[in-house]
Amino acid sequence: MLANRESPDGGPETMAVRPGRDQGTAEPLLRLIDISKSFPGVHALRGVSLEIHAGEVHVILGQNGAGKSSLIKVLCGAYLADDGVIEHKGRRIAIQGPADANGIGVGVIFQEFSLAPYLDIAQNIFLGRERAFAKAGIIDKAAMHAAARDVLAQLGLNYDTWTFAADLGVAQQQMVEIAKALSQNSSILVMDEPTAAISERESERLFEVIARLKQRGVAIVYISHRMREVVALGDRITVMRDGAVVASYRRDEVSPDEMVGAMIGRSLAGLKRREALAAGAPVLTVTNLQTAKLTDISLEIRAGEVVGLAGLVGSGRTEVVRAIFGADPLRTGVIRLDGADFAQRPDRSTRAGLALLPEDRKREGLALPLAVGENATAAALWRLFRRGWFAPSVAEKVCRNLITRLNIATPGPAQFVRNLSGGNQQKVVLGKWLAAGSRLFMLDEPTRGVDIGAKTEIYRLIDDLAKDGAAVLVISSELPELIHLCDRAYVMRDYRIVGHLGRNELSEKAILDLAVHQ
Amino acid sequence: MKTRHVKHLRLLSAALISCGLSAAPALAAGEVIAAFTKNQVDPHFEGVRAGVEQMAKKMNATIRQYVPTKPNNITEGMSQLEDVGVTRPNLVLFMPIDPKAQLPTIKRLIESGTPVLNYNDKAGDAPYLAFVGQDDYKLGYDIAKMLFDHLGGKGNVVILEGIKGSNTGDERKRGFDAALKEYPNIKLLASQPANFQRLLGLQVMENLIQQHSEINGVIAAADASALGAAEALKAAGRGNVAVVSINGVPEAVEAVKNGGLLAIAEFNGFKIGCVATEIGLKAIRGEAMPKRVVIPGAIITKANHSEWLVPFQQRTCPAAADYAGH
Amino acid sequence: MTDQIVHAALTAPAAALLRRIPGVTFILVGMIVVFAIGNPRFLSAVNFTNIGLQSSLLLMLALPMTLIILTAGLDLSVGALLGLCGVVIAELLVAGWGLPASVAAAMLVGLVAGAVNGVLVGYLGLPAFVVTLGTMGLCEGLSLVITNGDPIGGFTPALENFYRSTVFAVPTPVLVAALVYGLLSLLLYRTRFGNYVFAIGGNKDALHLAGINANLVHTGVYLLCSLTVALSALLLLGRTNSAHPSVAVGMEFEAIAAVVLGGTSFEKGQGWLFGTVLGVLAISVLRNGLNVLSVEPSLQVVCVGLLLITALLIDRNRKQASQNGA
Amino acid sequence: MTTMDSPAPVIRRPQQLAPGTVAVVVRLGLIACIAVLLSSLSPTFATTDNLLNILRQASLLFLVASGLTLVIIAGGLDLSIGANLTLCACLSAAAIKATSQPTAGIAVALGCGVLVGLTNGVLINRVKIPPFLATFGMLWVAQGIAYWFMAGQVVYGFSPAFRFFGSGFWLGVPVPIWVMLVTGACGVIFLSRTTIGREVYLMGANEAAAVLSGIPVARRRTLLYMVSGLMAGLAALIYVARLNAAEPGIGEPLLLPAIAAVLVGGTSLFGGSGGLFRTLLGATILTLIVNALNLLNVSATWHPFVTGAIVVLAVLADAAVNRGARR
Repeated sequence: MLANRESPDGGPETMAVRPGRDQGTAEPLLRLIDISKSFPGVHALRGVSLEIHAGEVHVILGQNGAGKSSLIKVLCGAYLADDGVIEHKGRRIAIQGPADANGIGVGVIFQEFSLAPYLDIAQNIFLGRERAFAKAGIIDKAAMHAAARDVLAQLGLNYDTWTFAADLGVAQQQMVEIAKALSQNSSILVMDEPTAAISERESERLFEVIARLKQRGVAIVYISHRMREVVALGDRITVMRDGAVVASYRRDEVSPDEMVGAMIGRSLAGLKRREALAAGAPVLTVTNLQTAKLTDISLEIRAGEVVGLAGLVGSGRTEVVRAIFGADPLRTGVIRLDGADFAQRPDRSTRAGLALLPEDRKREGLALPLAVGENATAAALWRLFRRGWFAPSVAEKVCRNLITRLNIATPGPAQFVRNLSGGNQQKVVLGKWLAAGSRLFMLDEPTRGVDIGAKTEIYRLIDDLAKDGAAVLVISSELPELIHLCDRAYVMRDYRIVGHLGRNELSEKAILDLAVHQ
Repeated sequence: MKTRHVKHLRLLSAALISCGLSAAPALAAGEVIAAFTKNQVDPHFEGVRAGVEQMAKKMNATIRQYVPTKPNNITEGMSQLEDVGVTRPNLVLFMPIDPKAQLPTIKRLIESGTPVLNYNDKAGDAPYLAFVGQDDYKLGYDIAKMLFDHLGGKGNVVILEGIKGSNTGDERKRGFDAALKEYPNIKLLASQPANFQRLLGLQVMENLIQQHSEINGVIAAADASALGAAEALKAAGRGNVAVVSINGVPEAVEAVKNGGLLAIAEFNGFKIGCVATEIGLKAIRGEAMPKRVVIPGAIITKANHSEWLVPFQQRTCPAAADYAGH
Repeated sequence: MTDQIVHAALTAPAAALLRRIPGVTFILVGMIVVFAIGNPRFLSAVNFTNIGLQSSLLLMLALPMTLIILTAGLDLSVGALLGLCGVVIAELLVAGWGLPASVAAAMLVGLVAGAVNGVLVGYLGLPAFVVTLGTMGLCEGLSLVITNGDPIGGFTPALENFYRSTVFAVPTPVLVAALVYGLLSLLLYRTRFGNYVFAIGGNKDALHLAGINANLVHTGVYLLCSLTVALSALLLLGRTNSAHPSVAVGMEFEAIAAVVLGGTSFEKGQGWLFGTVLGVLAISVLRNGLNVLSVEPSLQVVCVGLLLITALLIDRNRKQASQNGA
Repeated sequence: MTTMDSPAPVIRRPQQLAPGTVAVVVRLGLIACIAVLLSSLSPTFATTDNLLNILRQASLLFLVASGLTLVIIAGGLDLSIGANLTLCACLSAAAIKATSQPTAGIAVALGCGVLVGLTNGVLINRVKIPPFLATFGMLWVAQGIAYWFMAGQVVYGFSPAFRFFGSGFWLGVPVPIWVMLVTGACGVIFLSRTTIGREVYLMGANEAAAVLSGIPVARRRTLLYMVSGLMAGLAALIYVARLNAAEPGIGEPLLLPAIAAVLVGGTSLFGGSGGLFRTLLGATILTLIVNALNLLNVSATWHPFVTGAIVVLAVLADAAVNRGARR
């Protein structure tokens, strides 16, 4: 085992765990018993048991890295559980691949989209189920598009079904994804944070649909960490933490505070809101920045500050940091570092002291085929070897220091980075920028896909950075995380900054009110 | 956005038009001749083109050259024949890259009323105006015999063949083999394809040198392979091995002069080009012309080499009458 | 994409329609105008026949290649495989097997080659470039070994007669290519398989999650390509009237170039089957037009390169323009 | 989507060899096997002359493949090397003839190679044409210019001083082999001991991550295509000096063998792994096989088939090794 974290002390024992509390009232549609799944360095699921009943919304609540996504992947056949039993209508079954999951009527709305960019909306909605429209192998396009329009109409949408998925915005893609799952007439519908990217109005539609589906007897597994939705939708709520179920309630017997308590758990309970530090001089000032997508972005970050950048998925948060870093071209606007202009090009930004931790670690953060050492020094080669001559011994020393400082669980710098757990991979990305000596850290979803242990360490690191006088900009979809970390936050909607919240104004409600179009 | 397109299109068409214009023939009086050669690599064909150009100029005709963009590419050669059918030249001078493949196309070209003269390589049976070329078999036979006599009728030799399946290559090989039969004491160590290429000639020879400790003579189907082989032999300290080849491009003749090659059987592209053009033009102008002209090939040695050292462009076309009746 | 264009034509403003059309269309139109001005015979029926014949074989390779490129792969072995299948058919015909049996044997060869490519790429996830480069070497080598480097001729004239026949003045090969286009576009745009081809290039995991055996479909695309190539060997034999081991080597690069010219991208499953027709036509029209205008041979070579670069340059600029305009 | 790339199970061998090391060892083993086999079958194989002959032929292939190796490690592809070599050879030979200064030829060859490489880089970076097509287009352009420039002629006959680079010996070893060793050593040092070299691997392994790590990927890429062109220019000089002639058909047949040498050496077309020493081994293996077939009197028609088989085997072997390493 690579993981060196101590397992969170006693969560399951101390919290009120009431599994199978309603046994006997109804036979569950699907029952998961003691499901476990591990990857190198991390136990993604530890003995998870869950009951899914027809006509109920079962909310699974948990922070990033709690194991929700892994659970879904086991359900839909993308992962094969190492251990445990799955019962469907009381009969023991095995889910060994997506086909098995489809066979028992599991439909999934993925958080990471499963659309093919150059198939149109109708083709995407019915991908894998074209047979229904085929006569002698030839697809009846008219029928397929009519059916697609019907499904979209259920969601109150009037999209042109001939549009390629590639030409849709994030919110539209999310809605198509929802339509795709709806069209499957699944008996069990899994929704992984379906509202992360869509507007209030679209969310309302979705909730109406969910209510209708419930009446039809569909079982819904709804994953979220937005308390409002949980309270509004959930018939049954299961809280997960660190790969295990820590609590299970019926809606009427629990308060939101109790759920948050269970979700955060003891290990984080001691971690109160980050203390504010005295902010120093402005490090980054952005004035009227405009790119192909963004309009009129102005913001300022001072030394010693942790500033949040909130908004729905697809609201332009990532684009802002990419533009500041110089990864996307600017149209107009001024970006100053310590009051001075600098060239908007990633290599210049790096040398000027900017750091960008990208949202998608595997695609943009790490060179997965390479070793920890090669990745950890990737952004610092210019700084460590100013004459251009590379010395393996120096690089290794730097890397070993980082491994110690960040507590990265790896046998050594030579280990391939793809063999590390998500949390340790993320620490390597952070380490890359520590080695580069950066002063302005832009962290895009720093705790996505990271387990609780690593998450606390990342929080502590962010705090340390601020204490050392660095400026930090944090993007996160997890509102409690933003509130915990940030001194203040900018909120984005439709590629603009729509508001600024000071330390005392920061709350989930305040952020959502700004982020979601009313 | 629109203006940008227009600009691009305008640039492009300007470029294409200027390409077209620069290549279009000056509107001289006289016939238009389409002359085919096999590639832009081998100087032999440059000799052919030079001969054709010179004679055409002399006889007041215009030449259009057709060469496949990829050396010896059969399908491209066929396309060019088809396309020439569209431009309807007064005369086509044609050498096949592959006779079997191209024969049907050439037949249809002739049927459509375009006179075609076959030169350089035989192109199968079709109603050509005439054939102008050399006897590859005899060239192969003569040069092999010359080498064997030089070796005193005994010794070890290797053959560097041409491109398999090409008329030229196969005929020459047949000539080598025929000569070989007449000399029982000449031992053939190896016969490998060098595809008329220099680098392949060099590398095949390098490997053969390792394999065989005693090589007395090398027969190459073309100058380029012979020159490559001679380089290999020289580098291995076996400069005394006698190398002979067929063609007689100036570079190879210079090597004969310097002793790098022993002798070359003359396969004279320049003469072929001249004579083919003259006969073709005269034939379409209504003169009676021989149907078959085989230009004899001399054996180029140190003793008589100077005639072939002259660059193609500075040579003077012989009169077709000199060869008629051969 | 055809659907999208038809749909856009019915519903969207003209600008949106224009944006969907690949840049090569403009070049194609531009070239036709320039060539027609340069030589009015360019627009003659004979020349259209030529362009049709010269395009048909390349089209037969480029059409299935489009499907492969849509899956974010490529197949370098098609040229060599085409040659090999031609050799197999010819060899067996000469051996007296009869046409159906010979073609069946060639199909079997295609099946094996496609299966090797497909399994290594689809199931093992090896890079298509490397895998198909290997099978290319194997196919080319095998045809050399079978023929010993010599072309094979003298088989049934039926193939040539078929190739040269016409239906209502349209050459049969053109109709064959059109038929293949029709079948493939039916397959690509109206069947499940077609949807999965786009999905593999765009998001193979999504296809897998939809419960489809994505690897099998992926393999199927390579099989389909190799089988089409095996059938195309009949056209090749009809055209060249003989089988050469390496006659079609290098055609794979032109096929790939044609596909990309037509607006199909190596990424994300973005592409358009009809674009490939345009790409093939652009290459054929360029080569034909340069011949008809008798452009200097060496300039022809440069023009092919410039066509590629210019077309992609235009696409790039339009893409940028539309992004900036958005 | 990242849902499917499930991390591998928790098995780790304590003293695991890096896949790169395994690849090199396997190839050295293969060379040793062929060598042992051949020396028992053919008395001429193990002679110094024959071994130097093999290495000299391999050195020419290596030079063409070396620049390509760098480009491939960085995740690119250069199909223009063959035509570039042709163009460099023709221009430099003409320059030497015109000035009777070998230095002029060297300058022209290297300059021309770099210029073609620079054009490739610009087409790929600025115009965003995929490397496959940009370099394929340049192949035609360079080849066309060479045809036009040479007009069917051959430039031949160079001074012994210049020819020394191609056919001379130093300390009993042919000069091309020295050139191979020196450029190989420089390349290995470049890749492993310079920051740019390390960046090449990073950008090959994940270009997006390299950009976001502040590596000037576009400039590095242009540099690599220029180096690839430079190597084509250098190879052109050696070829001209070796053949004592320059003709416009010289480079085109070298492209596929060069790619094969890179792949047989074990540099992955996925980018991010590989090295020049491996390409050296790959070139040696390919040359050795042809030499072996000759010594065993196997007909030359088998050469392409055997070469193709070697490429497929090498790819399969590397896939197996990498799979093993991932578990």
